[in-house]
Amino acid sequence: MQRFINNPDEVVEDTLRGFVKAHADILGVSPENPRVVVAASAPIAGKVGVITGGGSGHEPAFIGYVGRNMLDAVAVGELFSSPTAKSFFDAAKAVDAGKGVVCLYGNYAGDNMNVKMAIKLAAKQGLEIATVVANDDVCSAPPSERGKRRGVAGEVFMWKCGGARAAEGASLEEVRATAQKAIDHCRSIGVGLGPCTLPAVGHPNFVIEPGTMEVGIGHHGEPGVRIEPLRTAAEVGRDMAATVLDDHDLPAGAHVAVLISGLGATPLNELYILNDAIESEIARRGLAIERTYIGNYFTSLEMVGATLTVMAVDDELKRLLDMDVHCPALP
Amino acid sequence: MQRFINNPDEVVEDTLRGFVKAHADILGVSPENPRVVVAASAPIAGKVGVITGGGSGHEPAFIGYVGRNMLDAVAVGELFSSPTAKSFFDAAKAVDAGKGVVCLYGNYAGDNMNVKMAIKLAAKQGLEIATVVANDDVCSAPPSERGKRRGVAGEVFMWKCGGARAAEGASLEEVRATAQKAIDHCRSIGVGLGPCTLPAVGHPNFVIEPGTMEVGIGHHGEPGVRIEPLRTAAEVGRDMAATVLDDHDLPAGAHVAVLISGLGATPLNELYILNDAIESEIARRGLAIERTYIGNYFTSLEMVGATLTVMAVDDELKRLLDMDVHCPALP
Amino acid sequence: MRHLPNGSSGDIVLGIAERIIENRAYLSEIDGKIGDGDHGVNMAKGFGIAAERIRGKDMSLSAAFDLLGTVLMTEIGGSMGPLYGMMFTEFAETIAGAAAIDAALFAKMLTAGLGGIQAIGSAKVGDKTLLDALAPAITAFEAAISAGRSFDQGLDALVIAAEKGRDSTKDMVAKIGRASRLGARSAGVLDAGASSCAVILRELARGTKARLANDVETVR
Amino acid sequence: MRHLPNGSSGDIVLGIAERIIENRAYLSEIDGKIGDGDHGVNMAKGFGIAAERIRGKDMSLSAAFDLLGTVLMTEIGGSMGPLYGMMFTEFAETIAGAAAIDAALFAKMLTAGLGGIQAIGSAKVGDKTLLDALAPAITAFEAAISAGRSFDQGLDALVIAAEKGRDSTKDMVAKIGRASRLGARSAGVLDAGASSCAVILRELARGTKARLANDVETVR
Ligand SMILES: Nc1ncnc2c1ncn2[C@@H]1O[C@H](COP(=O)(O)OP(=O)(O)O)[C@@H](O)[C@H]1O
Ligand SMILES: Nc1ncnc2c1ncn2[C@@H]1O[C@H](COP(=O)(O)OP(=O)(O)O)[C@@H](O)[C@H]1O
Ligand SMILES: [Mg+2]
Ligand SMILES: [Mg+2]
Ligand SMILES: [Mg+2]
Ligand SMILES: [Mg+2]
Repeated sequence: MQRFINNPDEVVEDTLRGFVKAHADILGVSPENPRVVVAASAPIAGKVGVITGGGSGHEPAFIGYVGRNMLDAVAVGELFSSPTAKSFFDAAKAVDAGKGVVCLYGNYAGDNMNVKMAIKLAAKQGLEIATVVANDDVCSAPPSERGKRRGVAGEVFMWKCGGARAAEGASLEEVRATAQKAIDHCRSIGVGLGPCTLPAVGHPNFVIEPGTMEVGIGHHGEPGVRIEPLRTAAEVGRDMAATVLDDHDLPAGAHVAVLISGLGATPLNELYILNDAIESEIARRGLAIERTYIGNYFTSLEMVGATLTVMAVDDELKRLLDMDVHCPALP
Repeated sequence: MQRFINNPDEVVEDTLRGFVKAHADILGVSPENPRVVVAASAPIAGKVGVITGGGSGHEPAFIGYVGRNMLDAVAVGELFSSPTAKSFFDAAKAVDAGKGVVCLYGNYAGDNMNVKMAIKLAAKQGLEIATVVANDDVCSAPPSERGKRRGVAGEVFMWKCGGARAAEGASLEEVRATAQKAIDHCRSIGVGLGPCTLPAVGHPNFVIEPGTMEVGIGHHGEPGVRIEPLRTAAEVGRDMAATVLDDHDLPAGAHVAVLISGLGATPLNELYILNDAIESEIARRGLAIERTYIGNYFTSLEMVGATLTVMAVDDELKRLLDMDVHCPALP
Repeated sequence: MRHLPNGSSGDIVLGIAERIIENRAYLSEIDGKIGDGDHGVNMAKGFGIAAERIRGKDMSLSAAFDLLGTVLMTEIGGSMGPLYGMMFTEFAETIAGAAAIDAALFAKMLTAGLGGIQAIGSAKVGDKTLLDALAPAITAFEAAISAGRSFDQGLDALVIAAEKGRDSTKDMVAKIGRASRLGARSAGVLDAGASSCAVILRELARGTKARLANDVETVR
Repeated sequence: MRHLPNGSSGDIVLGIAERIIENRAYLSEIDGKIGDGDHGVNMAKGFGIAAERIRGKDMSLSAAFDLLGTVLMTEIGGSMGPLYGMMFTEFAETIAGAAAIDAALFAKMLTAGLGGIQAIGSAKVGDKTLLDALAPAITAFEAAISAGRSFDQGLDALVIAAEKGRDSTKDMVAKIGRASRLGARSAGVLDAGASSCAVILRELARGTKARLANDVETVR
């Protein structure tokens, strides 16, 4: 493992310490729970609290999206493992200003269970937590079983739109509905070229043979729909866009936002090379690209690969995407 | 090579195409020279033009720093190879608004030669190009030969401060002097854990044995001051900070800005782990950290490793760092 | 009729924690074959924290179950935190008001725990999870009691069925959780959660039997 | 006295480009041993583009040198673009006004080219660069002419010295450029730039000799 780490069992603690030092102007760790990151500004009077949470190892997700007009707090889990119900609850409690809290998270077994229990804990204290569960990963289940799909980088759009809507002063139900709309309008796909290693385990947690790629791979190496020979970026990008758009089925003329994220060890220039083909395919289908985000937005330790997310945007989502934010992970 | 590329000889063209598609609101390719990226806003009446240029493969450097209040144009070279004199000249010409142009670039043989010739070409047309040559890499030559040192990620601070000073309406000499001050106040160091491969060559262009690291490595794999066993992030971070600060020799109480950049394949959480140790060492020496930038700011294809840059900031540099920018690579 | 006194029986949970900690490496090893190899570590961490807080406190069984369940839910995370967390807090809630736990209440307690797990996870019997040890164990206990056997005999039936259930997971193909990634390759190994569940139930039965007393009314 | 007519001698540059393109693989192979293996590719790309634009144009030598130098400087980049670009544009500027180039002007031209390279690069003779072929070649040419030898004989001396200079780079340790990274390990191989320079000078001499004419005054 050619990596910058200390004790493999303390990767999350060490990451959080360095993260909070770097961004102390924007956020901090909750004094009550070292696994909750809270915006310096939270709670904001008259604003619905917006939180998320998930396993670590996806930096800048989830912690990097805490900040003004974005997330108010994040519950932090171990590497690739859900945070506790208590952390979700503490995150909600820390940002509640009496208007309720919405938890915008991804569809994973552990997260589902822990959020469910956090809701129970919160209800006992009269705190309402509404939820939206992201399931934008098209390869993780057929369209007929959309509820089974995993949440991936589309969560960034869900947070951005939900966070902005809350900043506008919307009600809990309005924020929930907007975040739900955002993720309903997202479709994503991942392609893996190389695995990642949990430091405490010390060897890759799955295999991708050199010369091959895994299409539809998940953020923890969940198997994709197929393994095929590694092709040119032009072909890979076109196929990623085609898969996502086939599932999306948008009318020509629809406006979309595009997010291409590296998985941790893929350099930016390769994401641009992919984007060339992706945007060509999107344009070929008569769609108009409103805005493109390219970089490491939602990663998987040092996995080699990339994800594509396409979100169909209406006037509301456009307005919310355009709102200024001040968080570590967004420009 | 588990990478997203097409023809290995066309990596730069493909990257530029995808890059410009993604950021068409901010910048475009010069209609006169496909190897020049120009801000949509340039030239700006009454403003000194600010340009740079260098080899490709360091994305988001150099192209990602084109935008409002930053760079007006960038000359783009082949992978790890200087742009032509003509591209430097065309970049200058494209952004000149009659107040002259400053070229803020790094100390490499090819770049020095090509900029020198661009100045000659420009002078023939009555266009004045002032220059600042970055040499912030402490391990590339002893302090007594600072002029021989390479320019590395400190260039980001040089561009930020120079670009902001120009945006304030300063004269050519004022912009040059401020950019010179910024880079004079920067010290950087790189640590490499894994090599990179030029796609056209097809095998790594240098070797780092597993279990070792190369301290003081350059952005193209130029050899460092020593190869040593890979240690904990806490030790590596502390040593990076110590090396840079020993060279810097700042009085206690001085204010600094910190930039930690991954080299392409190092995940963000590891940079945060490094930052924990780096900020501790900086604080231990009684320095105050004004602002920390962490991410992939100046990379080397898919090299594994990181660079640290510490810039001492006075009131002017603080003001310039704080100025809003709108470019792909900066938050 | 025989009953388990609630007060002062918290030490049963200490015994369960000891068994889990003893089996730390074994449970991780099983999980490593088709999972990510952390089951023993996860379990030992949570049960260990709870044991520290129970030891020397003279707790009721319901209080100890509640403490253990709460530690799992609030400090462990992942999947096991909520799953076993729900089971033990449901155990606690069911017996909370009772001074004595007879076989009927014991069965009710087990069933509530099973319900808690199923309410939060969505696994079914046959999916190769801890349910494959827990569900048949409860069925066997209830069957013994309704067939007129004693509490003691019911507990013996419980342990036998739990271990048989655990063993039945060996040939199953995982339908849920991390191991389900492997499809048919997940067959041939025991399920880690079913193994820890059998450990828990055996020690719960042993501790219960050691404390069973005759009802005052019955004796009189 | 013998001279090289400037007008219509642009084809000499075509010949140089042909030789460079022929040696594309060879030059890259040499560069690959201690550099990054692209010297032949870089050179062939630049000289090829220039040849395309010269072919069939009936150019003067000065115009052709200027065109080649400009292509190198404006379309090649890296280090070779400016270095050879400076050399050829300096050649062009020196002979631009002259209808005929005699040995003295030829020497002046070569020296201006050398000066152009040194003005822009900072290498010295002995650093294991193309200067180690170029500098001794110029010295030999000037020595031959001042010793009263003919233009033709001067050109022969030029070629011999250039190739001797090229061979001398074999045992040198690189002091500049990419190969200097290797320190002592850079010895034992020819320098790529010195090799291409020797190729250029041999073809320049051959083309010049083939076009040498007697001065009108001298003939009369
Ligand atoms: N939905 C579920 N319901 C019941 N048990 C489950 C469920 N999901 C997983 N399990 C159990 O969890 C065990 C694995 O636990 P553990 O290794 O601690 O967690 P993880 O899979 O997150 O690493 C499996 O062996 C299985 O018995
Ligand atoms: N400063 C310099 N002055 C003269 N020649 C140089 C200088 N730097 C490099 N060279 C020459 O350049 C040659 C390498 O050229 P090439 O491979 O095309 O460029 P690069 O080194 O950028 O890959 C070397 O063999 C050497 O002769
Ligand atoms: Mg696990
Ligand atoms: Mg496990
Ligand atoms: Mg070379
Ligand atoms: Mg080269």
